Amino acid sequence: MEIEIISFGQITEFINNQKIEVDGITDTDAFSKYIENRFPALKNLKYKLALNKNIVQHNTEITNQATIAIMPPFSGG
Amino acid sequence: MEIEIISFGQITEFINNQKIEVDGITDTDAFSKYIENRFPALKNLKYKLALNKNIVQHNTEITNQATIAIMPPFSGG
Amino acid sequence: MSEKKIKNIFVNGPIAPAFIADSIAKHNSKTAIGGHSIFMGQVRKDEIDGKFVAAITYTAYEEVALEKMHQIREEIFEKYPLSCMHIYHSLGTVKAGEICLFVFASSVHRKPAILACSDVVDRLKVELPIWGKEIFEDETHQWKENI
Amino acid sequence: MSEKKIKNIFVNGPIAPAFIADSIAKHNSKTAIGGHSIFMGQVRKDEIDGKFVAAITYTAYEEVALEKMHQIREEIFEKYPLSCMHIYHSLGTVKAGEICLFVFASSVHRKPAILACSDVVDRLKVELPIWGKEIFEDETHQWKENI
Repeated sequence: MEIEIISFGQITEFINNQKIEVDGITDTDAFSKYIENRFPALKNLKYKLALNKNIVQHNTEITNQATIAIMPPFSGG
Repeated sequence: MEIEIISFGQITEFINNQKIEVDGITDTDAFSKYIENRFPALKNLKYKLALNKNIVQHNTEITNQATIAIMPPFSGG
Repeated sequence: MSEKKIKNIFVNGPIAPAFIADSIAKHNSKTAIGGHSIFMGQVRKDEIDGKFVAAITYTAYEEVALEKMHQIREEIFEKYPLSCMHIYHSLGTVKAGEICLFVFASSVHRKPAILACSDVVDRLKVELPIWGKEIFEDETHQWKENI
Repeated sequence: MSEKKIKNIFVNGPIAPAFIADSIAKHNSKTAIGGHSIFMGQVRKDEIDGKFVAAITYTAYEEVALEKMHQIREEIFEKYPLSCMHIYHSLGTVKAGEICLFVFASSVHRKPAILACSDVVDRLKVELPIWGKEIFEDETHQWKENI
């Protein structure tokens, strides 16, 4: 399954935008585990995900060709 | 005793600025009675007085040459 | 209050948007400020008994109003940690759609500025001896009342 | 939501006082409005570990931010009787002392405008995917955090 990952804010400093080919990641909880494992610096951040431009509020199914944004705490205003 | 009367807002429409020569008006309560008697239209208005540029909060002594402002409800802003 | 400097708040006629812009621009050098709160009162073209308000003419007991405003200012500065606060009120004629009141409070974080601005507007409407005479399109008038 | 028109809120660089003045002046014809409430965020020259913030560079997940802002807007209009509301947020670099956020709410009477403006500011800080990178005078940086 192909997932496009995009990052924002300070997360851009250690995760580049990229496409990954993975198997067995079927929901956003599984994605979080995967990405925290690959980028341990994420564990110290209260990041949020957006799946196909919807901010993820609770565990959500991921389908092929999904775009997942990894977003650090917001600091606009 | 001489008192200078100045009026504001809608009160200017029936009380002109004027100096009056009166006896026996020694405090602002007495002045209110006097002026309401002379200008009964005042009785329908929640007016306030200012004695020598101080807004009158409670009955206050009036001395000779006082300036008393008669002010209808404020409507600034 | 040993040393008190009474600021003038009155401007003749409406408060121009360009005046407000200048006032904002002047804060550019005050780099400790993080938040500005502005309130502006605008004259409404209210319909009363089939007639429309064309303008409001403001008069004030100026010295008393400025003294009172000074006192409110001091109380507001004691209550909130403000960087600065500016207040302007029109005298004379302000047409419907024009600005008659401009309150501008600034602080390091946003909350004090917002609360102070709102507080000042509430207080000045009630406490300052200012009167608005609503002039209708047919040149009759009625005296405004703050509810 | 059958018909929704997503408004853009983003402007490149700082929000100029003249832009704010234009925005105010445009309300001159909206003669039902009695009160305008404005909030402006200004970049602070904060001192952090002996270094001063020279500017903040803002980035956003633009589409998601605009969609979310649209939703907040609709909720605010349901909650308060507003005449209109305008929101602008900077992207890119805004120097210390410059304006990065401009929220402008108007209503017939003053309270709804004041409450809506304050509400929107609170919400957009928490809910919009926007990030501020504080650039120090020596060109190092740290990522801003809304507390």
